[in-house]
Amino acid sequence: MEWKDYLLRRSAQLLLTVFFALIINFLIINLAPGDPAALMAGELATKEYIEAVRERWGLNKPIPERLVSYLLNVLQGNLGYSYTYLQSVSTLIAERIPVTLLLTLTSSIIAFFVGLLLAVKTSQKAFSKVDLFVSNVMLTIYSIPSFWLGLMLIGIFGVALRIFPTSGMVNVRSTGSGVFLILDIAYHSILPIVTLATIQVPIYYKIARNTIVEQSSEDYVSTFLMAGMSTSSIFKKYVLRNSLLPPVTVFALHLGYVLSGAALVEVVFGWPGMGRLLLSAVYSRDYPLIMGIYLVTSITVSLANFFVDILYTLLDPRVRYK
Amino acid sequence: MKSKLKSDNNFFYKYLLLWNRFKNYKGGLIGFYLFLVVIFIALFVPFLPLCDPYSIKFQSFLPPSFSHPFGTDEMGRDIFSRVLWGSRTSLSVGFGAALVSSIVGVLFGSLAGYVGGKLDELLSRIIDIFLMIPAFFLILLIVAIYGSSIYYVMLVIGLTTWPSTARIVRAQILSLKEREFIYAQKVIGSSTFRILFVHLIPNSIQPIFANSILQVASAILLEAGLSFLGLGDPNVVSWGKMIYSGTSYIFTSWWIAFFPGIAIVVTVASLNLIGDALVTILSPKTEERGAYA
Amino acid sequence: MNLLELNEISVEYQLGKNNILALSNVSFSMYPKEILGILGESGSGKSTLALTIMRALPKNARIIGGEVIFNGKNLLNLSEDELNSIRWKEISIIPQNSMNSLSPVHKIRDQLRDILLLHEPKLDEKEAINIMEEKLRLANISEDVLDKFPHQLSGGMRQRILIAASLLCNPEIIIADEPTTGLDVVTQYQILKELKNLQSAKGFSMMIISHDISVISNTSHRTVVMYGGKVVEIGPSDSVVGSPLHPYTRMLLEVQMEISKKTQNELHSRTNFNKLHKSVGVNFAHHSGCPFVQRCPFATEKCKTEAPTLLKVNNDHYVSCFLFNK
Amino acid sequence: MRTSIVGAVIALLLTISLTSPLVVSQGLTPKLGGTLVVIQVGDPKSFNPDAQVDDMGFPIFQNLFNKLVTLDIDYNIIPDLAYKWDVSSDGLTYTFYLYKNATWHDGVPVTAWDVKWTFETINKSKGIAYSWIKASNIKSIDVIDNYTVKFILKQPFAAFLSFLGWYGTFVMPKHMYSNYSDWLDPKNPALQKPVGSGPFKFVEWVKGDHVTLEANPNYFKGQPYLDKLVFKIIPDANTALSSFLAGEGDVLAVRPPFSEIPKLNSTSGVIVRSRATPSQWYIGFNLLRYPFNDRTLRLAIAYAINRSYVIEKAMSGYGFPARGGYTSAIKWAFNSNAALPNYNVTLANKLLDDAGYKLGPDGIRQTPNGTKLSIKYTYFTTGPETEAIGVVLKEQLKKIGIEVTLEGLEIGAWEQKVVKNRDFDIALCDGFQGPDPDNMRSRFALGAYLNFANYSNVEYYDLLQNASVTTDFSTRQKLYWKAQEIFVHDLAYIPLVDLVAFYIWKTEFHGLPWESAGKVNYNSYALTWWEKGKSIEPEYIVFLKNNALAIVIVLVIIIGVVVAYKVTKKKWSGKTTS
Repeated sequence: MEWKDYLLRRSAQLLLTVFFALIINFLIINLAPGDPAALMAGELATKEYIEAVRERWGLNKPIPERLVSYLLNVLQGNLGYSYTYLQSVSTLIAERIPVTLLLTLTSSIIAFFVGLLLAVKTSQKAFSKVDLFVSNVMLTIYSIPSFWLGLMLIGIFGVALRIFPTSGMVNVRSTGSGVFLILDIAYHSILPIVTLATIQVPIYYKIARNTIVEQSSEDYVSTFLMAGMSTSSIFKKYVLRNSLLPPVTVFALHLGYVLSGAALVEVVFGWPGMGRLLLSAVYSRDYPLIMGIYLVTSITVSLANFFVDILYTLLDPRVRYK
Repeated sequence: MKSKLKSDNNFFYKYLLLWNRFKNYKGGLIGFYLFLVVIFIALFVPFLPLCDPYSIKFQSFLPPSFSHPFGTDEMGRDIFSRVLWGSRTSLSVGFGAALVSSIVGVLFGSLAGYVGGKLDELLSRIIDIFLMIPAFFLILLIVAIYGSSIYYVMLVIGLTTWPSTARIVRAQILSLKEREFIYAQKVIGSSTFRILFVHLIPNSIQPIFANSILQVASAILLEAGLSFLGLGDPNVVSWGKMIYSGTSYIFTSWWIAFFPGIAIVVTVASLNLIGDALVTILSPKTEERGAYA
Repeated sequence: MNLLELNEISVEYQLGKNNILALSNVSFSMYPKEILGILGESGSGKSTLALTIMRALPKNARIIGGEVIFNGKNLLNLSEDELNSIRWKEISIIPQNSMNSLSPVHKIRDQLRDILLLHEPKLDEKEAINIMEEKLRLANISEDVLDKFPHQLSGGMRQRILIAASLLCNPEIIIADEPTTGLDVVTQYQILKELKNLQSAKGFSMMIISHDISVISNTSHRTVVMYGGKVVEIGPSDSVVGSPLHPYTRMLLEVQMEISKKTQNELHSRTNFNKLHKSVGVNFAHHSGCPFVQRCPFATEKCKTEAPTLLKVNNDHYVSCFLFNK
Repeated sequence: MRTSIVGAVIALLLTISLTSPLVVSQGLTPKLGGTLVVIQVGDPKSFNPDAQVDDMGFPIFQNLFNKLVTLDIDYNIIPDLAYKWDVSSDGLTYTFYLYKNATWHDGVPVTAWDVKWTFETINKSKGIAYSWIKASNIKSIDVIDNYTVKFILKQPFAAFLSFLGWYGTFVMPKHMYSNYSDWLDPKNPALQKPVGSGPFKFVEWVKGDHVTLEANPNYFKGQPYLDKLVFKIIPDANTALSSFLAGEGDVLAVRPPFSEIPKLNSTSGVIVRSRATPSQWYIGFNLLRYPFNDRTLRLAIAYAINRSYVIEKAMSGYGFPARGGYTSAIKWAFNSNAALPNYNVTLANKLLDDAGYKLGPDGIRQTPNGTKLSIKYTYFTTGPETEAIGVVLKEQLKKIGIEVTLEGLEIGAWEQKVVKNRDFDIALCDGFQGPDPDNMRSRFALGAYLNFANYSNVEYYDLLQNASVTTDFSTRQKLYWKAQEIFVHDLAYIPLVDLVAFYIWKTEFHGLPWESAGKVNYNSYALTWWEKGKSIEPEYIVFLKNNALAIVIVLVIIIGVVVAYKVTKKKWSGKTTS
């Protein structure tokens, strides 16, 4: 019963969050200076012509009316039509999602395991020189702007060494199919994934290392030690298992940013993902598209939070439903 | 160790203690010294014998040399001088944003924590909502369409990153307000305002301190990201913007994008090293362990 | 005959650049089938003592001298493997009870079985469970807890599980480190009583470590009083509590009486608790002189420069104080 | 030194233009097959070519669709769907005769009815060309027969044909659209999978990545040589460049950073050509605001701007200093006598001193009204040059005591602030000023939406208005020339730079649109072919052709040997016999 209540309350909270995020975004966008109609009309347009464009897209109506009709449409699952692509916003977004996920998911998973592995290696000698060195190196990596790192990788591997392609997702000249297409995409995605993964490794490393170090001095470790268990068995059987939750949580929370987190790297690598779609939508004042992307990203972030909370209550029974 | 005998409530003494413990963290110390260098540059750059960072009088695309240690950019500006001047922009955006974020965060957090009840519920919900809005996209949108002066950038970053501060402060206030000295203040009839601003907030500052330093670091990165998308303030020298314009010339003139990037890494890393050391020191776990031994 | 003998044990901690002496030349013995109480406030080194015997000191601690003789062997010289065969099988510990004395994400069953199988690898699943259930019954707790996680249990139940765990391999010595801390008075009383009964039934030796003089006086046959990492008084419990010799032991008893005069409410009030602890701060920094010199009402110049040694005052009652050094 | 750099760049531009690939391709015959990959900046918006401004879709539409007439690389009007046309002497009636074998990609013939529908819909649904072809000026569109169509105008409109050949005037398939009331109805499949009449057919559009077209074997002007035409989308100039260099593209239609051009030019297998385009960067003053309504101030600013220096610093030297009141790229309309003030700081300072703009203690002038002469330069952030121009202006105007701060805005916000609210001091703008000087009227004249300076000289307006209805060429030219004199006198706008367009492609391709003046529109790859393709003629003929000289030499040698043999044999036999 308690569980059901909790789930209900948490879901209501989720909806409320998304709803407010939506309204905030709508207002920010629609109250902004600038007229999408004038942009759509082009430079040599007459005033009469601009007015016609405005009317076509319903931009001549007052903002509250637009807000209400937008909300009603969203409730029916209709995100509207993009001004610039003349296509339904949901189709446009749906097309970009897998493209972005390829980068973000892969890199997050790689970063998670690399970070965890490094943490396991160094935390067993916590506070040793190696551990401190790795920790500080990680902090430094954490300080690198992703776009700059990408740019430098392009400079080294794309331009100087010519090992990797510098942009795009496929080689258009010989667009293969089947396995070749997959290989081609994989090849093009290596540099952006490396960039994204590098930036994220420190996040997982840090949380995993700190947790392991913290767990290694927990009371149960000395209990088992005094019970005659070897340090390595304690580490494998107990410390590691106890240390998994925080990194997994961080990973899950990061999943909330799978759609929006790679925008800068997408720009650097010419990757046709969500980030670039948003940028082009902002620059062409494609209001429905901007709104749609915001809605989808807000939902993913909220959902990730939601699932983390739910998972927590399932995985770690210490957590009570609050 | 003798410190215990002295007053625990002496504000400055607390920070001296903090420093004494901080000194033992090598990474933090390195970060601190690096940061002193950056601050020094930012403060005294007008008095250094440098070229005018805005002057376009030199030849464009000069590679690094003795007279231009970092070369010149596409318009013939001295990059060395621009990198040094850029520290001012980055630091002011970083600290400005962190300040805004701290002020808003402390206000919201302490109100929620102290008043409690319905107000706490409401404010916590607002904090949650703000935490779940993808900040970078929001900042990007606002700066793109509303304008990109650095004050604006500061304000927008600050106003979108305050919830994490608010959370920490709220938790801090919640635990502090049950303490005897606050109870004593209530008994002697101090006003809520006084209790909040004279007693509670100053005593919950330390944990925010570490968080704020990390926020400065992330604000600097955010500003660089915005400038990299061409959304920086054109009237100041900004590292992100330099990388943005250097992107166009990465094939022939790598130095244009390279040096400002290094500057960002150094500055942000120094802050992260300090912040990380502080977080370690200030976390209750560490304190416990220290007492145990 | 001594079952366990501690000779001149010294342990220091490294804290930053400072070395802090936690145990300084601690010597005493434990007889078979007795309950030995170790009394001391926090920071007196009593927990360090337990960890030293088990050789489970934290990484920043170092044993700088002394020996722990058990069955003619110095535990401090044993290899890790040899030691592991003695741990739990011969000497087990009821660790200081806390939320995390057991792993929070594993079931009680798994944790107990892991410990048991370490020492009895030949047991099959059923035998193991039988043993576990038997020990749980001994500790007066139902077998249902086997399928629970530690956090699902109350403090008293967890304590009982730890007791059951310590009994798993029928050791000769059980060290109980603050077995009743954090429990309510009723549970405290029950658990102490059960421990006492178990001891007399099973005939093992037990070392009870506590800061609470009443816990020690109610259970132990003999009492060791520690202060500042040194043994200041040893003797039969009746004698130590009835006619304390060392100024510190006397002070402890006075505080105890003062507290008992106060109301229950105040006893539980954090303030008072904190105040007590604050006023009994310990200075580790000294290396010469009596550790108690700063708070001793009878301190002389001599106490500051010279360290007193344990001196027999009467039958089995020893004290380390110049007052008795006549 | 500055002049020498500009000189060097101009020299380079000339050599680039002179080393024409025609020299290379001479003597070669077109071959069939191959894929041409054009790297361009962005996605098309949709595939309705007439509904919306769509600069990214336009080069694709130019290959998918046809107009009645079109413009070649020199902005000359050439036939497209209409093989000929008549204009009545009063300039009111235009009759177009269509190719009879033109079909849509689905096989339906292209007829006069399609033309009538297209232009009526442009009028009704406010297509993008509505403004410039003056759709409301069209009195009627009469279908004479399936292949003849007549446009009757209300008033003469001299630039009508030019604008018909330009933008937003593609003839669209009526049968694909007539079932939908709205030609932008998202349900219409033609918006995503267009049916055109042009040399290439649509294959696929992967948004953000590429658009693929294939050869239309039934093209009414003959099948194109290429098999496939791909428009690869790379928004970032550097990545575009590196992809091009890495062989991922054949035509680089994303302008690379200026600094890369010399390098590209010396890359083997790559050709760089440049030409002046009818586009300009210009600044406009807010004439509604003091002190910018003072012509002396504007004149002083015009004198203070060194346009060559702007080009050198902000555009790495690529561009031509603007010279007068209109782009010099439309040669017949450009009046070289209506010159802009030449860089002269001393004169600028003197003008300001005389007009009462006193230098303040901080080195910044004050207006006669006593306000500080600190002005804002408002630009849109579409590329790095817009800001760079501001940086140069800031430095140059500092020399005459004017302080400039930069205000960069996203283009929508710029439009709102500058064009709509007139809330600016000076603003930068650019734009295409062709294909006909009538463009000036929609850009700078009284009542034009884009006339953000609020330039309202009635004489200028009248001259342009007259010119637009004048059919006589030389009268028209004189009117435009006069208008330019007024324009450079008033200086509501100061043109800064005539833009240079770069054509960058792989040497292995020939017959590109800019090499095919007079034959195809300036984006059409209908005549483009690939060196490594299959020959049109049988292999052996090609072999013979390519090796003619060798064959002749071999033959000559063989004949020589035979003759020599015969001769010597004779001699020998003669000897033996003798």
